Amino acid sequence: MIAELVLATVFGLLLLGIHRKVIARIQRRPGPPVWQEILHMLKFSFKSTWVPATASATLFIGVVLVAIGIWTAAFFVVFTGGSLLVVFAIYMLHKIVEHGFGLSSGSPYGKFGGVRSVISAASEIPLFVSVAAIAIFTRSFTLSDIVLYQQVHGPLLFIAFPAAIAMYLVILSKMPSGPFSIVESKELVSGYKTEHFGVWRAGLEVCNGLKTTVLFSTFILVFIGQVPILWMVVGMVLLVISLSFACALTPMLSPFDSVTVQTIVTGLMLCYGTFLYVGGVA
Amino acid sequence: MSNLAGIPYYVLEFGDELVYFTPYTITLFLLALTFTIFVLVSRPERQVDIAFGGDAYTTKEITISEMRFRRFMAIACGLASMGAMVTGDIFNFTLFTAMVGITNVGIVAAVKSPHVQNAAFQYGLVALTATVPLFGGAAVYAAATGSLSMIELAKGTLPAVPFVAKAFLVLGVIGEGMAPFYAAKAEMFRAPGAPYVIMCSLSSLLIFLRVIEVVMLG
Amino acid sequence: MMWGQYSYGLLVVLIAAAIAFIALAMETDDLHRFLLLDLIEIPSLAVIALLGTDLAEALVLPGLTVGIAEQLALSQIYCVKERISANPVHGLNIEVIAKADAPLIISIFLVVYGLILSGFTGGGVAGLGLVFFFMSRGYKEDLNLLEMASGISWAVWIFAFFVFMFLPQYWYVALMCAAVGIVLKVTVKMSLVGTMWGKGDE
Amino acid sequence: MQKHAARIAWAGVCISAGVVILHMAGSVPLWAYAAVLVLMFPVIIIGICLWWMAKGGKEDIPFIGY
Repeated sequence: MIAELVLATVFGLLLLGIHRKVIARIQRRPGPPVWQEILHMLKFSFKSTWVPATASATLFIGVVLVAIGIWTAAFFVVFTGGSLLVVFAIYMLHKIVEHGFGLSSGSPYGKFGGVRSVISAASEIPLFVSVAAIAIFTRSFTLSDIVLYQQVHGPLLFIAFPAAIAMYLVILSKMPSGPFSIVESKELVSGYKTEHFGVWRAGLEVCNGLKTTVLFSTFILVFIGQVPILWMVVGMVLLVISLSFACALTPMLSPFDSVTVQTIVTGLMLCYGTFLYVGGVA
Repeated sequence: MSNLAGIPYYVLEFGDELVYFTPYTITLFLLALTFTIFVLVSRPERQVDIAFGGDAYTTKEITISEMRFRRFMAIACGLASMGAMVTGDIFNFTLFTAMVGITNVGIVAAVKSPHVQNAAFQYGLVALTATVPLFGGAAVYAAATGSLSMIELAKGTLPAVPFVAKAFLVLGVIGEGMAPFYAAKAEMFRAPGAPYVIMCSLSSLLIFLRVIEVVMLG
Repeated sequence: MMWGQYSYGLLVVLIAAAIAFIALAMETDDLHRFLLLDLIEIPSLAVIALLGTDLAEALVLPGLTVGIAEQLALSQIYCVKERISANPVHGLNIEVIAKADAPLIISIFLVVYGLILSGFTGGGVAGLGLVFFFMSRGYKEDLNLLEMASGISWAVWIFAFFVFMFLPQYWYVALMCAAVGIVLKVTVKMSLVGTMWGKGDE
Repeated sequence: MQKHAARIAWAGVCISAGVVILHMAGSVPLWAYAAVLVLMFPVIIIGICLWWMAKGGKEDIPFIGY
């Protein structure tokens, strides 16, 4: 499993590189090479590193370890076909990681990034409604059961299309330079990452790579089902390209607009969930 | 939907008090534990204030007595959220949730900034009103099913839990915790002392995650 | 039938809660809103009390405690927020009861009645008697003894619980220990409230 | 500092490798194996990075936006 873990990290970083490249091409820039994010991670890991004088050292370092740890756990849950709820609990707890990154350094930019991250916790709620909608169909939260259900009934992408859209939006809100990525918007320098440089940033990059792979593969497992590994890779690349279009063509929303849009999506998803529940679809 | 988000690994029966771990709750529990340990061993950061555009900056210092009080509150908050993660009893869950509400106020109460004080007071008002649906929900659970034990509810042999009870429970948890639903809680996070302040958001997120599991039972 | 009665009771309580919520929403002054919260707290306990079983009694007490704790915390914050400094209070400033025997007699009556009742309620009644006594007399001794008594009674109470868990055949001893422990504990705690009130003379 | 980091990284690698071998031999269940990796993976990454990071540097105040 260690090999898979490392591969997943590298592949996730590659996906993020593709993301940057596609955005650049859409905006008619040359853009960095697709392996730029991997080089980035390596580059940061060679840099000299210390803890800022004003930081709360334990939290400053500990949160990096927690960031990698929770996504490693999420990777194993997806890998072994565990409970979807655990994956999404970890997804929500990533908020805390962002919050910890931002606040632990004492930097005002990091602090604003962290506070914005807390405000935009509304973005995670559609996720739970979409998970609930899926569970109404499959009557189970374990990924292996969901995969089995799709082998019998066909992909959930067609059966529960609104749930797929909601989860797509949730993934979109975690992509860099997307419409909802207010936590890293440039008026805050790099938002919550501002003060984590050198090795700490390399750790954060590892976490981001792993996170991307886990989220994308969860999306494909939940809405398309178990496919051969090659098709899985193709699916993830297609997913990242579509996300890049969404990111490249939309402006970044202001924090309150971002929360409003996410709240509206949550409301719509709640209506859909109630409709499924009351209508007795399953 | 009677599965407890995975099979319970371990059930500890202590009289009629139940403690159980599933893959889901153990993940949440370990995270609460990790951050409580961080609170225990870390010192607060010195928050830097700058005038944007200028080059003057100051760092905020936290006095030892203030730090002690806030650390105590943060640890209490961590313990309460750990309790809420593992408890197998609906009423205990609501009590732990209410306790998280109190400690969240306590964590920022010692901060001398009027802005934070005001946010904490407004948060406290909402958290206190949220105890009505919270306890009410637990009471309706007991009235309708005759049991407050999550293990019993999960077996599916009891009468169905009315929708209003679940709605009350979720409403109460949202009132106690979720930052996006009211700005006062997000404002509280401006307070310096990151390791402690982070417990506010961690505990409310964890409790929200747990209530999702709770309402799926029965 | 039971369910019907319960539903009606629930309806009445919810209407009460709704009225309190509307009042809270209309009020803008922070202090008034805080006071209104007490009105909101009561229905939540009433919902539990409506169950009318001994389980409900066991649930109301922690609910009450949590509610009081939240209100104490909030009132502290309110004081700091509004920069309200300590306002000295000199016991119950009524000349008649400061010297008379009546407070003593009433207190003794309450304490004896509380001891007969035993348990949490008895502790409450007995404690009320002591609160009244200390408040009217303005007690100024050091409180270490009271605190120690409180600690020991709490330990007795916990010990009784362990007997219940591990040696259930000695339940009667445990029951007595718990009853005595809790009656002492609540009495002492409440009398501490009374001395806190009277301490302002210093 | 860097020597220390190297030791930590190596310890992490050894523990993980040991668990991998034990898992293959069938004496460690999957969940324990995963739990050990979840703990060790971050430690190994940060340990290795701290080991090969560039020397020098003194604590500084955070980026204050000149």
